[in-house]
Amino acid sequence: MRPVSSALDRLSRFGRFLWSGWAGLAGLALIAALWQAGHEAYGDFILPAPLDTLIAGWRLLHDGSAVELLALTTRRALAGFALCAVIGTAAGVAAGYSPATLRLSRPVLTVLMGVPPIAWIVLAMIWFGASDRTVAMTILVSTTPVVFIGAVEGVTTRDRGIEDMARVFGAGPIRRFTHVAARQISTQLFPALILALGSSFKVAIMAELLANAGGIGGALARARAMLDIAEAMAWVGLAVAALIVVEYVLIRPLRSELERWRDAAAPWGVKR
Amino acid sequence: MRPVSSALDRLSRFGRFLWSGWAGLAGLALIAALWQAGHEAYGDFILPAPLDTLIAGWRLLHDGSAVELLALTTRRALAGFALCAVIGTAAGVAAGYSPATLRLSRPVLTVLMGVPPIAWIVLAMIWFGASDRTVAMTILVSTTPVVFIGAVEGVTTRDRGIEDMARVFGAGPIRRFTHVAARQISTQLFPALILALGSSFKVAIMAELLANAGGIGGALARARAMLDIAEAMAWVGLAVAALIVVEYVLIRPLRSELERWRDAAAPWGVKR
Amino acid sequence: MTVLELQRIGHSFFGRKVLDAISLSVGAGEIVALVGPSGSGKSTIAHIAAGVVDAREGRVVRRYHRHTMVFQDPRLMPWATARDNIGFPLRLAGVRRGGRDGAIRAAALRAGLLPEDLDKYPSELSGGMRQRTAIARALVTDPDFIYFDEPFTALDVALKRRMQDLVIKAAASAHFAALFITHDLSEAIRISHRILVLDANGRGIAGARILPGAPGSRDDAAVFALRQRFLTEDPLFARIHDIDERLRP
Amino acid sequence: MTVLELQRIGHSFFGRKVLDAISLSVGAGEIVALVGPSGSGKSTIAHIAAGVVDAREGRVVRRYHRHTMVFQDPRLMPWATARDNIGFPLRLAGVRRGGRDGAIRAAALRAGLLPEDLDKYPSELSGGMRQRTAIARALVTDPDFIYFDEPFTALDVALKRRMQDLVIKAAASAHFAALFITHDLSEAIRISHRILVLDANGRGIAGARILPGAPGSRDDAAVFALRQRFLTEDPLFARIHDIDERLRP
Amino acid sequence: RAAPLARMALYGPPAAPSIVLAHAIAAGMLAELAPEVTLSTWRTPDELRAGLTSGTIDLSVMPVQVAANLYNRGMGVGLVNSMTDGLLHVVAKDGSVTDLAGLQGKRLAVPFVNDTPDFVLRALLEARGLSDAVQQVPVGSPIEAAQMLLAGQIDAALLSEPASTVAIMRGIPSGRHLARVIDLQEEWGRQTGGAPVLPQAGLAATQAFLDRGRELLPQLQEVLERATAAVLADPGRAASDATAALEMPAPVLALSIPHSRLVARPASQARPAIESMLSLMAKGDPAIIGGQLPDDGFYLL
Ligand SMILES: Nc1ncnc2c1ncn2[C@@H]1O[C@H](COP(=O)(O)OP(=O)(O)OP(=O)(O)O)[C@@H](O)[C@H]1O
Ligand SMILES: Nc1ncnc2c1ncn2[C@@H]1O[C@H](COP(=O)(O)OP(=O)(O)OP(=O)(O)O)[C@@H](O)[C@H]1O
Ligand SMILES: [Mg+2]
Ligand SMILES: [Mg+2]
Repeated sequence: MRPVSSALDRLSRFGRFLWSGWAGLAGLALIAALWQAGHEAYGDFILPAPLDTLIAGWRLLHDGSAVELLALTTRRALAGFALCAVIGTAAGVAAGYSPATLRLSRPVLTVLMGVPPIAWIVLAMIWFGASDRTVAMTILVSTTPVVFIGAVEGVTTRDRGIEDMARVFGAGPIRRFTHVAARQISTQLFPALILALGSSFKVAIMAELLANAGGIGGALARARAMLDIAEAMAWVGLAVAALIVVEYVLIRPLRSELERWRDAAAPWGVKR
Repeated sequence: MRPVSSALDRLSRFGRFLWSGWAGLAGLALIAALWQAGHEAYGDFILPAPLDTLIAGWRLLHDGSAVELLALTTRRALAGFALCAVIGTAAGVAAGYSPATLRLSRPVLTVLMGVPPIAWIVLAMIWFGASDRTVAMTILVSTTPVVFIGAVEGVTTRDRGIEDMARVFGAGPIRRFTHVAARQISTQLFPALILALGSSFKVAIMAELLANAGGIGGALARARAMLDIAEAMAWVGLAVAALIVVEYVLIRPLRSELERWRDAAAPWGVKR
Repeated sequence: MTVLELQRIGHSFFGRKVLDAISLSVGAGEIVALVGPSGSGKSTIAHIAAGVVDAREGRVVRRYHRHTMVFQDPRLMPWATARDNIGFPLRLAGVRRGGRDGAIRAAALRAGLLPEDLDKYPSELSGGMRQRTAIARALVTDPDFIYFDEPFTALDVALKRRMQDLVIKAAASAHFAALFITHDLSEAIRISHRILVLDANGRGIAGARILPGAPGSRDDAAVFALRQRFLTEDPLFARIHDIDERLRP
Repeated sequence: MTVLELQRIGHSFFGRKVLDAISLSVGAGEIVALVGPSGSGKSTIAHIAAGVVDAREGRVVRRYHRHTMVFQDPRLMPWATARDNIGFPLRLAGVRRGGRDGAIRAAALRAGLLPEDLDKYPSELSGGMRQRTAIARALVTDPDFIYFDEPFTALDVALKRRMQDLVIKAAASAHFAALFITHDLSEAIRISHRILVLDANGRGIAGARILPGAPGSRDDAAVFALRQRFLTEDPLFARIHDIDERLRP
Repeated sequence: RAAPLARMALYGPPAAPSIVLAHAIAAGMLAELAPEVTLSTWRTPDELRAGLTSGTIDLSVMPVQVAANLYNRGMGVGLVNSMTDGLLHVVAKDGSVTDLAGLQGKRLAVPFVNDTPDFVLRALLEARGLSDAVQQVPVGSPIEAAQMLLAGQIDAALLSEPASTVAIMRGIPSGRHLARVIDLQEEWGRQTGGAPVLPQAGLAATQAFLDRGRELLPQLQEVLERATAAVLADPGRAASDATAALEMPAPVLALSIPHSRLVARPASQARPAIESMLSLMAKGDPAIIGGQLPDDGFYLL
C-alpha cells in the first residue's frame, strides 16, 4: 500500500509540476505580448517581432552550428555554476559555522559583489586566454556571493534544537551536519542556487562577449555587429531556453523532492 | 533598570560591531596582500600596486570632482536599489502569498535573470537617454530577481503557527502581515537586500560605462581609455568604499537590531 | 445564555475526515472541559471555534466580545522578549508602548512569571516559563472567552493549582467563559462545570457529565474519588481509559 | 552499580548561574524521578547529563552503553515523516532502510502510534501524536539509559498509563535505567524508585525520597495517598507546593 | 634580407585595416618573414591589454592614440605605419544633411567617447560654432547608434567603417535609405588646411616582436604596401580572404573597403598628420596620449 500511495503522491506532484509549466507558458505569453508591443512601438531594429525572432532561432538551430554553440555555452555556464556552487557552498558553510571566518570573509564578499567584472576579466584573460576557464572564473567571481550568502544564512538560521536532538542520539559533528544541518541549509541554499544558475548563463554570455571566447556570446557579438537584431535576440532566446531546460530538469525536481513536507504544512488547497 | 541594561546591551553590541569591523580590516588586508602579489606578477599595466591605487584614489578625492562623481553614482545606485527593493519586495511578497502569481512570474524571473543587459540597454537608452533613469532601470532589471526570490522564500517558509496565533488574538490580514509575517520575511529578505545593494553599485558602474552616462562609470571609462589603470582601479576602489559605507551605515545596523534575538539563541560564546 | 455554539461541525484534512457532526455550546461564565483520546480532534475543534481553521461543514456562533487562546504549543514569537510576547495582544489592540507595561506585569504575575524573566527571549525560557508566557498573553487583554488547549501541562504542582484557581475564580465572577481541553481528568473535574467527552474518531461528542456543585468547591479527595469513579465505572470514559480497545481497529 | 553520576555540576547562561553543586546518581535499572518548580533547571540537568550542554563546572560520569532522550518539546524534524523521525536513530546507527521498518513499527506500536499515522509529517500530527513519535524515537534503538523530560504531558489518561507501565516494566527487567523529569507527582510516585527534589533556584538537590516497594506495585489509591502526604506533610515538597513563597523573593 | 621568424602573431580589430593583413597572409606575401603567420581579432581594449601583457601579440592594428599612450607608458610599443587615412562618416537619411551646418537642431548619436572620433567631431563642431546647436546623444557603442538611427530614434550618427556600411546595407530592405552624408576626413582637411587625412589606426609592433625581428620591419612595410594596393584593386577577393578571420560577411567587407581610405604609410611619413591629430586630442587632457606627444622612438619606420 505504501509504494502505491507514494507513487500516487509523486504522480500528483508531477501533475502539479505540469500545471505549473502551463502557468509558466502563460507567463511567457505575457512576456511575448509586451515584447510585441515594444516591437510595434520601436520597430525591427530595436526589438524585432517575437515571431521573427522565433523564426531566426529555428533557422539557427537548423542550419548548423547553433546546437554546438549552445552546448558550448551551456557547458561553460554549468561548469562555472558547478564551481561556484561547490566553492560558494563550502565557503559559506565554513563561514556560517565559524564566525571568525565570516568576519574575515565579509570584505572579500563585498569586493566580489561590488567590483564590476571588467576589473577582473583582463586578469582572467591573461591567466586563461579566451578559454572556458576565463568564462568559468568570471562566473565564479560574480555568482559566488549569492551562494555564499545563502549558505551562511542557512547555517546561522538553522534550528539548533534538532541538532541537539541528533547529538543525543549519537550523531557526531559530521553526521549532525549531513543528516540534519544540510537539510536545513538546503532550504536557504536552493533559491540561491537557482539565482546563481540564472546568472551563470547571463554571465557566461557576457564573458564570452567581452573575452571574445566564442560560444553564444561570440555569436551574439557577431550578429550585433551585423545589426542582425533578430538573430541576436534569437541567440539570447536560445540561451534562456537552455537555462529554463536546465533549471527545470536539474534543480526544481530536486528541490520539490526536498521541500515535499511544506506541502503538508500548507493549509488545504494552497498546494503549489 | 531596564533602560540601563538595554543601553548596556546596545553598547556591547556596538563593541562587537567594532570588533567585527576590525576583523573586516584583516580581510581587507588579505585582499591587499593578494593584490600586491598579483601586481608583482603582472606589473602596473594589469594590476597597479595597492599603494599606487590608494594614492591615485587620494589624489582623485583631493583635486576636485571625485566627490561629486562618487555622490552621483552612489545616488544612482541607491535610487536603483531603492526601486528594486520596493518592487522586488512587493512583487515577491505578492507572489509568495499567491501561488498563481508565482507561477505566472517564474518565467518572467528566468528571463530577467538569464538575459544579459546588453539586450536591454538600447531600450533603456531610447526611453531615458543617458540619464539616471537608464542606470536605475538597468539596476532594476538585474537585481530585482534577488530581492524577489528572497521575499518569496520569506513568505513561503514562514511559520504559519504564529500567524494563526495572531489571528486568534484579533489581527486581520494586514496586521498579521505587518506584525508577524513581515518580521519573518525580513529574515530571508535582508541577505537578499545586502546582495542587491552590492550588485547595485556594480551594475550602476557598468550601466554608466555602457550607456555613457557619466558618474564613476564614465570616469572609469575615461581612465581606461587613457590606459591609466591605477586611476581606473582607484575609481573602482572608491565605489567599493562607498558601498561599504552604505552597507554598514544603512543595512547592517538595521539588521542586527532585527536579529538581536538570535544572539540569545546561540549557545554561549558564539556571539557575533 | 450561550456565548459559544458549534453546530454540526465537520472537518477534513486532505480529504481525510477528522471531525464529524460536532455540536456543543458554552454558557456565560461556564467552564466546559473537553476530554478525549489523543488525536481525536480536540485541538481542531478549538481552532475551528476560534476561527483559526475554517470548518468545512457546520456553523460556529460566537456571542462573546473578545476571545484569546492558550495553544497546545506556546506559539511565542521567537524574535520578541517574553514582555513583548505578552504585550502582543495589547499592541494589536492599539495600546501605546508606555501604557502596556502595567498590564503586562500584572498578567505575568498572575501567570507566575517573575519580572526578571520578562526580558528573556523564548529560547532562553524553560518549557514551563514559555507556557506561562503564553498564559499571560491570553490573560493580558481581559477577554471574555478563553480557549485553553492543554494549558498547564508544563507547570509544576503549585503553579498548576494556582492557575486552576485563577480560572475558577474568573469564571465564578463571570469574567470569562472557557473551553478547556485537557487530558488530566482531575483537572477537568476540579475546574469545570461540565465535561464533554469527544468520540475517539471525532464522530460527534460521545457524551457529557455535569459535575456536582460549583468548581472550586471540590477538594482533592473528592476530585480523586470522582476521577476513579469515572474511570472505572462510567462507560463514557471507558474509551479514554482503555487503550487496547483503540489500538485494535 | 551506578550508571550515571553527576558530580557537583554547575552551569550558567550568559553569566547567570542557573545550576550549582548538583550531584546525583542513577543505578542500573533504576528510575529516578526529578521534580522541582518550573524554571529550576531540571531540563538543563538532563541536557548536561546527556551531553547536549557542556557543564561549566563539575563532572559527568556515564557508565551505560547508549542513551536516548525524550525532550520536553518533541524536536521532530519537520521535513521527515513520523516514520523517518522514528527511524532517525536507526539511520544514525547505520541500519539500512529496509531493515528499519520492523523496528519502527514495533516502537511506534509501543508508543501507541497507529501505522496509518507513520506517513504523516509532524505538521499533520496532533500534539499528543508528536509526543508519541518522540517517545517511539527514544525507544527504537533499545537504549540502556533514557532521559525523559516531561514525556507524557500531552497524552491522554490511557496512553499515559500505558507508557508508564512500559517504563516500569522495562526498568524492572533492567532493560534501561532512566532519569525521569516530571511535574506530576503521582506519575513520579507511580513509576520511580526514588524521587529527587531540585532546589527552586537550582542550588543543589534539596532532598530525596526513596519510595516504598517496587514501582508498579503501588495502586492508584496508594499513589494518591502518598502524593497527598508528600504535599501536605513533607517539608521537602513544601517549596513545590507553595507558590506564593516563591513569588515573593 | 633579415632572417625570418618561426612564427608571427598578428592582431587587429574587425575593421578594414585588418583586411590588408588577412589578404597579405592569404596571398602568402608574409611567408618570407615567417612561415607561420596567424591573424586574430580583438574586440575590446581589454583583450589588447591582456595580449600585450601575456606576450601573445607580435604586431597589432590599433588606434594610433592607444599606441602613443602605450609608448609613453613605457610599454615598448612602436608604430610601424599608419594604415588608414580615416574611417569616419556621419551617416544619416539620404539627402537630409549635406554638411556640418546641416546638423543644426538634429539629434546626432556619438559613440566612441574618449576616442578619436569624439575629439575630432567636437573640434569640428566647435570651430564652426555648432557645439550647442547640434544635439549630441552619447551612446555606448556604434551598434546602438546604428540601431537607433535605423529605428528613426535619432537623425544622424557618427560611425566608422565597417559599421556605417552595415547600417546602410541594413537600411535598404526596410526602406530606409541611409548614406554617408558627411566625410569627417574632408572636413578635417578643410579645417586644418591640409590633406584629408586622419591617421586613426596603424600597425604597432610590440617589444616582444622588436626584440626578435626589428630588422624585418622594412620588409614588412614593403609587403603591406603591396597588399594594400592589391586590396584596393580587388576588394572582393580581399574581402573573401578576410571574412573568416574578421567573422564578417565578405560582401560587407568588400563594400567597406572603398570607404576606408586604406594606406600603408610609414610612420615617420605620417608623423605630421599623426601629431596634429594627437595634439588635438591632448588639448583636453594630455593623459589621453600618455602625457605628451611621443618622441622619435615611437616612429619605427
Ligand atoms: N538557552 C538558554 N539561555 C539562557 N537561559 C536559559 C537557557 N535555557 C534555560 N535557561 C534558564 O535556565 C533556567 C532553568 O531552565 P530549565 O529549562 O532547565 O528549567 P526546567 O526546570 O526544565 O523548567 P520547566 O519545568 O519549566 O521545564 C531558567 O531560568 C531559564 O530561563
Ligand atoms: N494540519 C493538519 N494536516 C493534516 N492532518 C491534521 C492536521 N492537524 C491535525 N490533523 C489530524 O487531525 C486529527 C486530530 O488532530 P488534533 O490535533 O485535533 O487532535 P487532538 O485531539 O488535539 O490530539 P492531542 O490530544 O494529541 O493534541 C489527527 O489525526 C491529526 O493527524
Ligand atoms: Mg491537541
Ligand atoms: Mg524543562
